[in-house]
Parts: sequence; C-alpha cells; structure tokens
Amino acid sequence: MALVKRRLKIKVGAVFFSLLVLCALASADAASDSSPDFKAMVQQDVDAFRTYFKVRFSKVAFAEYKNGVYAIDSASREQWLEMEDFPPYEFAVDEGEELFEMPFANGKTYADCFANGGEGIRQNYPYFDSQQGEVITLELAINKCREANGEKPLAYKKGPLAAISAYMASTSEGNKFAVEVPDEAAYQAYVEGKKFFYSKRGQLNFSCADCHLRVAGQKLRADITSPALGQPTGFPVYRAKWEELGTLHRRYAGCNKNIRAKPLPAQGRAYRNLEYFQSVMSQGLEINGPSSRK
Amino acid sequence: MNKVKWLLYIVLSMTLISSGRLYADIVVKPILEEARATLSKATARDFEWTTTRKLIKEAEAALASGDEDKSLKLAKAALNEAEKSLVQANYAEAHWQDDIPR
Amino acid sequence: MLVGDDMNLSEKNMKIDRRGFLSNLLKGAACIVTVASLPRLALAAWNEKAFKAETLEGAMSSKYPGLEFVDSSAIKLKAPAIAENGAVVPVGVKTDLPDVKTISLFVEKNPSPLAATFHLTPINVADVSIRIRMGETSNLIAVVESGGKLHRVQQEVKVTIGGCGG
Amino acid sequence: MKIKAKVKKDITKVKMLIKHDMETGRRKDQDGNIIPGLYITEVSASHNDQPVFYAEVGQAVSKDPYMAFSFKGGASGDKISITWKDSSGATETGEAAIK
Repeated sequence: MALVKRRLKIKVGAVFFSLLVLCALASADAASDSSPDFKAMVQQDVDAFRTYFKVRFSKVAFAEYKNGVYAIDSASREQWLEMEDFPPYEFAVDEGEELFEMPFANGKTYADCFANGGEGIRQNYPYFDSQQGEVITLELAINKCREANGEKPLAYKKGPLAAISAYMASTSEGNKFAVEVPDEAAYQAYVEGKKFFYSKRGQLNFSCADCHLRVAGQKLRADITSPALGQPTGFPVYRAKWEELGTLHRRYAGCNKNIRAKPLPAQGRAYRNLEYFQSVMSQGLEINGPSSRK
Repeated sequence: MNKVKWLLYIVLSMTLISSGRLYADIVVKPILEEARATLSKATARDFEWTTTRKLIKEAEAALASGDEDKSLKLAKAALNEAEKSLVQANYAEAHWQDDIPR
Repeated sequence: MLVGDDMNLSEKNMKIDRRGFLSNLLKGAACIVTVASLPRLALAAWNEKAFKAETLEGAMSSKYPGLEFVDSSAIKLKAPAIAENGAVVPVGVKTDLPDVKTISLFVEKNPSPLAATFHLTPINVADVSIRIRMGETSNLIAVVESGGKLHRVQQEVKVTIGGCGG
Repeated sequence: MKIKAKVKKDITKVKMLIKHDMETGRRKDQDGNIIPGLYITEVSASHNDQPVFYAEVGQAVSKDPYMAFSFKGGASGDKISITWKDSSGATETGEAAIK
C-alpha cells in the first residue's frame, strides 16, 4: 500500500517531497528503537519480505520459492523438470562425495571439522561467528577446514569446492533454512548484507532488489527474473550457461557484471554479508541444492 | 606596440599548448589523474563500474600513441563515469532503505 | 597438494584412453561382442556424410537418400517453444506409427543440422529423448522412418541470447 | 556414466547421462585457438546381452549427453549395459540393473 502511494507521488512529480518524507520515516524508525530487540527486528523484515512476494504471486505457495524462477514461470519450469529428472550435476555430487571422504595429509577428513560429520547441515550456513566477528558461509568453512589441516584453500567459484558444497547440500535436501541473527554484531553484518541488496550499483544503476524484488517475474532483456525469496536454497547450481557447477558467489559476480558493476571478491565480506541477509530472508524454505539453472 | 607584444605572446603560447606534449601535460593528464583518483574512491566503497577502468586504459593508450584529442575525450568520459559512480555510492548511502518492503 | 589430486581425479574420470577402452572391453566383453555381431549394427555405422553436411537438405538427403517425406501428425515432438538456454534443449520424440526403424532429429540452422539418429527394433517403444544444442532460433525437425516412408514433423524453438539468466 | 533403468507395466525405460565434453570443434580457448572437435558419435545399449538400442549422434548433442529410450520386456534386476564411442575412437561401457 505504501509502495503504491509512493509511486503515485513520483508520478505526480513530488519526488523530492516523497523522498524527504521517507527519510524522515526511516530515521524515525531508527530513533524509536532505543533498546533494540534484534531478533524481533529481523523477524519483522522476514515477515514483510514474505508478505511482499505473497501479494505479488498470490498463487505461489511459500514452499515453492526454493525452486527459484521455476516457482513462478510455468513455461521454463517444464524444461527445468526435464533437466532435474537426470541432472548433469549428479557427476559433481559424486565427485564432491569422493573429495569429502578423501583424508587430508594428516589423516583427518572434512567430517572432523563439521557438526554431525558434515551431513545434513547445509541449512545452518551461513552463520555468524561471534568470536571472529564475521559471517561464515559453508564454502568458507570448507576452506577453513582445509587450512586448519595444513591443506591449501580451494578456489571459490567452481571446481572441487563447488563439488564438495554440492555434496554437502545434497545430504541436507529437504532440511529447512535455519539461519539466525543472534546478537548485535550479527545484526550489523545482516544490515550490511541488506544494504548491499537494496543499493543501486553499476552503470545500469540496478540494485538486487530492483530485479529480484520489484520486477521479479517480469521480463528483463530475454529472461524472467527470479524472486529474491529462496534464491540461496538451490546453490551450488549447474547452469546451462556455464555448462558446469558454480557457487552462489560466482552467481553474485555474474549478476554484478550484468548491471556493469565491478564484481566483488567471492567470499569477501560484502558477498558473505549479502548471502547472510538472503539466507535469513529464506528461512523456513527447504534446501534443494544442487540444482540446475539456465 | 604593446598590443603586438601581447598578440605575440598569445600566438606563442597557443602553438606551445597545441604542440602535443605540452597539451597532453597541461590538459589531458590532469583529467586522467582526476579520473583515476575519483575511481579509486568509488572502488574503495565497492561501487566501481566495469566500464570505467577500461576507459582510463583506452585514454592512456591514446595518449601514448600521441592522439591527444581522443585521449582527452576518453579521459573526460572516464572522469564522468567515476564521478557518477561516486554519486551512486552517496545516493545508496542515503536512499538504500527506500525500496524495503514494510 | 589436494588441489592437484582433485584435478587428477576429474581427469581420471574424463579420460578414457585406449588402455581404458581395452579394460572396458574385457569387462564388458560379452555385451560388446553380441552388439558387434548384430546385423542391424553392422549395417548402421556412423553416417559421417550426413553428420558433416552443412545444410538441412544435404543432411536429410545423405541420411535418407531416395525417400520421400510426408508431414505427419502421428509424431509427438516435445520441445520448448522458447529454449531456456541453447546449450541444453530437452527434446522428446514419440509416435504410435508401426514398425519404426529410425528416428532422426535435425536442427535447421545448426552448422551441422543432423543432431541424432536413433535406430529402433521391434522390441523398442518409439519414445526417445535427448538434450541437444541449438546455436540460434531454428526449426527443429523430427523424422520417423516407418513402413518404408519418412514421416516428418517440425516445430520452431526460439533461442534467446544476451539475457541475464533470471 | 550414469544409468537409470526402471520397468513399469512391461516397458523398461532407460535413461543415461554420459560424462563427456562434446567439443564441437568450433569453440575457442582463452588464447583464441580452436579447441579440436571431440564428441561422441555412437551409443549402443544391451539388455541381458541382447541389443536394445543404438544411436548415432553428432556435435549438436549437449555437453554431458543425456539420452533415454524404452523397450518392451525387461525385469527388475536384469542387466543393462551401455557403450559409447567418440570421434577419437575412445569408448566407455557402463552397467546398471533394472529397478
């Protein structure tokens, strides 16, 4: 409702005025939170985010958002189902399993680094490490595990690391995203990610939200954009465009390039915070990675 | 007499300026320098565009090959982009909350 | 150290050299021998001329010389109207026509239009599928050889380039 | 290679996924050199050592080729064997039991 009102105002031409009002509203929001309850603030965001999509796509069930654009586009969904029937990423999952089980030089394995031997835990990533003061994604944790055991880190966008991540996701299929924002430091990281999501970037001046929230489901150039809700659930993905498996941060870099913004480093702080925000927004949705995308 | 002297000065300095090197030093290089400095500010804020660095490189190449006019054009374009990306960063800082569903 | 090993692993999976071929032969000796001794297979070797033809007409006439085409509604060609990505286009061909000997798929505008030929025997159900590449928007043509005739159906598949991938 | 075979109402459906780059001979590497063509040309399958499928394919088949076919008969536990050959003459055979 507020959105519609705002649009009207812009149409009328009172851009400046409406922005002023919004700024005032935003700062009023911030000022009124003298004793912040982070969990409640995050929950409010989550609810508003979900409601937005519920209104936009009233026929799409919440659980469906784990399927990306295929949740809202029936024509491409059919092709996607054909791919998922015998998906090319099955090779990568096997490879990932082999790598996962292969002991390091010191005799230990990945299983020693993770809770529950690394099985069925994808939904708990990323999490905020209060001691380190940073967001830990699954891919970062895999490399931290390697380094703790005297091995070289793997490249973050594709290849062996993507395969291991795919295998770990495959053992977690159906588990629901359970990423939380426990304290103030975590909330800072979450807000950084949120800020990235809503900030316009690149020569084309688009934010993540422009394509995947405001015009989600509409044709942008040749493609229908996927809804932001549930975006991280299916990663890593095998993209037809890549003809191989790639991680979420590889996709972020591709998105940024599309809007002519210089991509930021995979697993750098900015993308990790973005993944954190997106995963929090997707809480309650099932893990179904790896999956195939166009 | 005085007028003639001034005219001579002007003609002389114009020839000097338009004679490649000096023109590059006085006009093109400062703009390029400013473009670089502005871009690095945008980069530091994670708002660099994929197109700007290319423009700077092209301007440098044109300068090296002695095409000052082309270089000036590219340097100006680069500076323009770098400034816009910085404006974008500032805009985002002030307005990123505008599109949040509430 | 492990990085290197990872590479080897995938290479190992990928590389099937002559030696690998030999050991595979030994493993699957029985089946390969029977396959090779089948008259049908002895007849149908890879049709290089048809696969290397650069025009639709050239590919069709090399594949099915001297036979006439009849447009047929008895063939079900399942392909997307708009391909998600030209690199992977899922295609299925089904028919109730009797005595199907071969099913071929042609992509008119591909550099080499013939994509595949499936050879069927009476034991088969005429229902095949495959994922193919399409370089650009093009007609996709399915040909079913049945009862000494060639039945044909075609459909346009749009391939979009330059999208941001959703 | 991965094979999935399932029998339903006396009809066995066999699906396969083959790990192969299917280089068309038209792609270029990072230095702009053409990557030589190397693609699967033939695929054959047998059921309990009896041939049930044969396909000739070309460069137009996607990377990591997927194909499926069906035949009458076949019972749970029967052996399906699939062999492919590529343009360099390399081959691979894979086996699976019908489910």
